Amino acid sequence: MTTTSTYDVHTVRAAFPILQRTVHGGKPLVYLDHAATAQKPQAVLDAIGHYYRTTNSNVHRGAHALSAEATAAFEDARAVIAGYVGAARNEEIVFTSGTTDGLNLLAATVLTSAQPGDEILLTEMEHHANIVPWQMVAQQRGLAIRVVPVRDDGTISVDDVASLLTERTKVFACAHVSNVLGTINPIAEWSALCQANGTRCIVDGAQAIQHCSVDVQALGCDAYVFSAHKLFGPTGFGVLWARYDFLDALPPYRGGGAMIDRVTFSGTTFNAIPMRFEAGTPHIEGAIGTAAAIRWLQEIDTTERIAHEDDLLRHTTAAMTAMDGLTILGTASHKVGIISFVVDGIHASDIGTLLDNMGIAIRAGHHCTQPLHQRFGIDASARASFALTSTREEADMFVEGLAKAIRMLR
Amino acid sequence: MTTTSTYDVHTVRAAFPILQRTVHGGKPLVYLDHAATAQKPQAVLDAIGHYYRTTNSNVHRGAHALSAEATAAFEDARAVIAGYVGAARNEEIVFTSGTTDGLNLLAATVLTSAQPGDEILLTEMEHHANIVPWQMVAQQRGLAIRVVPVRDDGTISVDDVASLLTERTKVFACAHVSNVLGTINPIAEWSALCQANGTRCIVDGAQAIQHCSVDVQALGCDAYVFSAHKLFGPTGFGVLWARYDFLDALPPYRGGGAMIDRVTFSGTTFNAIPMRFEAGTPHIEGAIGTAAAIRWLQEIDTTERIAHEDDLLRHTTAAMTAMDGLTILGTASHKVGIISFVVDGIHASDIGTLLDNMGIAIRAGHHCTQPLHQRFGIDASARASFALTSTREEADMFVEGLAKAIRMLR
Amino acid sequence: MSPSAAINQLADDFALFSDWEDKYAYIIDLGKHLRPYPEQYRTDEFKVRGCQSQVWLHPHVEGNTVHFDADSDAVIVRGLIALLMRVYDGATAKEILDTPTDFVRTLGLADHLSQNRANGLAAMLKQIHLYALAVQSRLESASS
Amino acid sequence: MSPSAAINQLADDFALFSDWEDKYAYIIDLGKHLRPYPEQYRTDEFKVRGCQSQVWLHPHVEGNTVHFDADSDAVIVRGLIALLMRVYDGATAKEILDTPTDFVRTLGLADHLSQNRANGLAAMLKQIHLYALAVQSRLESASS
Ligand SMILES: Cc1ncc(COP(=O)(O)O)c(C=O)c1O
Ligand SMILES: Cc1ncc(COP(=O)(O)O)c(C=O)c1O
Repeated sequence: MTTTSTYDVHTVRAAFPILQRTVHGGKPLVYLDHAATAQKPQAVLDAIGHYYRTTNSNVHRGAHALSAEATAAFEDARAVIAGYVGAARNEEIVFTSGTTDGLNLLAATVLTSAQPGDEILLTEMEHHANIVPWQMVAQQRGLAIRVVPVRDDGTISVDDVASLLTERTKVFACAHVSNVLGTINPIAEWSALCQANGTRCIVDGAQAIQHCSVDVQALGCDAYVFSAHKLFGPTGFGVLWARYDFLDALPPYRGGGAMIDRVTFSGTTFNAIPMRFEAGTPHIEGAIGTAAAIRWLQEIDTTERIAHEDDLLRHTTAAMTAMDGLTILGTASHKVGIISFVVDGIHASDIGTLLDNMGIAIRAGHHCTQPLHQRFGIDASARASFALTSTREEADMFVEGLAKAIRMLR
Repeated sequence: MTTTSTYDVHTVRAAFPILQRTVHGGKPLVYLDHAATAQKPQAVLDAIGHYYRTTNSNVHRGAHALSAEATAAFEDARAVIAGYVGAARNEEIVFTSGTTDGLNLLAATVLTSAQPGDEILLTEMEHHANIVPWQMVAQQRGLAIRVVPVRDDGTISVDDVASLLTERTKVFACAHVSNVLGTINPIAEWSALCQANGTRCIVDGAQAIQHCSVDVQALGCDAYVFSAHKLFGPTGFGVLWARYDFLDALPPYRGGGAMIDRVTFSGTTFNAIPMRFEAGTPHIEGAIGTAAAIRWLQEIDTTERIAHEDDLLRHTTAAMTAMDGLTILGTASHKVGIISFVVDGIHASDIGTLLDNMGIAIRAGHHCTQPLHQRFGIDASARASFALTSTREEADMFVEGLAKAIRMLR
Repeated sequence: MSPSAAINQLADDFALFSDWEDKYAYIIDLGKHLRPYPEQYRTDEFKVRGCQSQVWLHPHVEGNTVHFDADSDAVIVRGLIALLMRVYDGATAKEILDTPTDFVRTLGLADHLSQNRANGLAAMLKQIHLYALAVQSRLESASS
Repeated sequence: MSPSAAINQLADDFALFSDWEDKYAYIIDLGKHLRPYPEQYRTDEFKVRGCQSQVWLHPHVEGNTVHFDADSDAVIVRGLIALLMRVYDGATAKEILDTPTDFVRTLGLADHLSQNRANGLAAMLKQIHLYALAVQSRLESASS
């Protein structure tokens, strides 16, 4: 492992209690489903426990010490998250319940002045979370959905993006990283095209946030959303970053406490951002746990961990490419450690079941990307996904297990 | 404490690590802000830690052991919650991110076939979370909002409800328990009126869930929502119960993964309930933590804990009633351990600040009920709220501290 | 063979396997030899919800017994379907209703079948029971 | 008195209090004697966001110094306002901008003032600074 000589994966791995467990009667767990959800380092569990044991209180409300401490920790989390993605101001960070929630918020608020016939541009590789909310608003307002095609290698031609951006395109909503193909899309290029065209560029960062170093200024997009559970943080929490002026001009989404300025039965005025979009008691633990996850991650050298994951990707891809009748979906040169594949005459679910019995957790199905699967003429695929905790040994166990499963199924 | 002779509050209290802490340089914490958020027993912290250390995985998706275990625990939580509120079927339980989210979901989906001029009935004691979402939909669809007045004692006349229900009233949205007045509303009576009138009765159970024994069948309403964080569970999680046929007929709310049946760019079909309303990766930890909170609560005799809280309420109310220039808001005979009050010539926030310095955490402000405060001609009130962990000693410390604060401020 | 006799025989068969590989090799083999599914029933109407892979189930009555055609695009699921068919195919509605559905677990299959797969099975079992229930109540209303 | 001299004097005053009660009694007393707020400025325009209680702030320039009227409906907040006024009222824009806003913390007030209260103060401090900034930049553009 010469490429990752100073990266000590076993130390990083030791931070995750769940990775020590066994399944199916004593087999060590080989967790290769990190694209579905990331595991949590002890630092995150400690932060959650500490919050509830010492600080728990409603935020922005009480006049007492506990509430002040909780509010400080909560707003400190916002600052940590803002810093992590390169937000210009803390107010640009809206807390949501996840990527899905963030995309729904944007779909419901960004197009309120769109006219029938206006267009929303998506890509063929989008997750259902970045399709269905736009379909719902398109249906309500008579908007059209256009789709940028995916090429055989799992990439998208920038010319296709350019030619599908019309003067009616109000929004281009696209994944930073595909959860099936692993492709890292050139968001900076796409954002520039959008900006020149007067189109809002909204990025689904659900997969990118775990693997890439995300800087919203360099990406140049208008909004970026992700889920904490894929960033080693707690479930039920997510982040929406949007450029200040853009966010500030959006109407409210959910109504309730904290998002208001003044409520009367004859009319209500709304609070400033980000509070305007955070109705009700927020997921305080979620914010604090996510900040802990980021702090933990920041202890690790970014370049080295990305190189480590890249090594796993290339090593495993090479071994799989040699396997008979196996096709990898997504062979972009610029991709993260996600390998989706199909095997001639064998159903992905059968592969998943047999690997599971060997202790190896992968995923089988459509991965919430039915249109992408249709584009490749398939119903389902199998997917192995690595994280910074994955090892070469795990990669090899997966490859051997896969070969064995294929033998059993042929 | 003859009325609560077999209820051992000190044992119950010992389950809460945070209640052992001190504030402001060594003063024992007297937490009387349970209406804002409840504290968490060790059993809930253990369940959260256990989930992340042993089971964490995305649910309903993977083909592997971990995902199967997580899904089983997640759906077991649904069954526990369904049982706790008396749901007829597990599918009637939709997981949300909180009361606010649940009310927004209902406001956005229940009135999709309402006609301009149709009416939404609210009460004057509603929390902003049960006002603003209805105002937003009313504005979109040209509906009218009617309001049932609150009487001086903090109760509502059933005749007023009856006379405000017209043939155009599509929804009556009301609190089970007021977060300011403490009043327990006669939901069963109101539901019967609604049913006779063809009006949907939607109940905000945010405050009731911590104090009352909730049985949705006995209440007879159509929907009931609450937040886990007020039921000793984690933040960022909530529950929406709705009668099967009613829920099943509602259109989807948020779009994304899991809530779909089949997605194509030309159109999408939706999943069955409850999944139709649970787009995206859910707050798995939230569900499991909430089930742990309910299991913990079920170990305690309901009648005894309610009697204990009632004793605290009566004891404290009696002492406060004797205080000069102090007015309690909400003197219903049927109320929970929430005491809001104003003191002549003294601002609630000053009382809160001084009590805080004595280690006593209460809340001051409008408690997200500006219309109710307007009705009483005030901007703000102070509020002390008890839980099953509160003690007579704490009640007495509060009363003495309050007397001292008033002395300092006069 | 009655459902309970079939279950006993399955239990005997399964007792012979000492490891998961043999057991799965057997299930896969069963899957490969499942009776072909009539193509005219490969429609949405006969699709069973709740499975990762696709599953079709077409129930019908012949005389006083209930019969099932079933299929899946995943071979392990087909093997499991074959096991279910041994128990249910050709039984009377009453026999089906009298058979406790937890035999999947007691056979020791649940150890090796993930919950998800089991859920797919559970959905199929539910359909089989619902169908038997419908047949039985029709019989009863006809005879009363 | 310059802002820094005022802060030093406040620090000396506060050093005398051995417990929170004395400190608060003093703040409450200051609050009771705050200069009356001109009623014509008790409008939404002059309301400061971010406070639990209501707070009004009316800044204006007289000659080359900046002056503030301020009020709250809560007496402790009025006391804190009175403290701020000692530091800022009548200072030049430049003096205001040169005064580090963390003196509230270094005075030892933050120990006893909850963060929420401090947030209210912080919002007021921010307004004061914004106003001083506006005044200062007008001065500079006029002189350039
Ligand atoms: C009566 C009532 N309704 C609704 C809410 C809103 O609950 P949440 O903030 O958890 O969404 C609250 C709590 O603040 C409440 O007391
Ligand atoms: C690319 C992509 N977008 C969106 C989502 C949805 O994220 P969540 O389920 O956390 O809302 C996911 C994860 O499943 C994803 O991989």
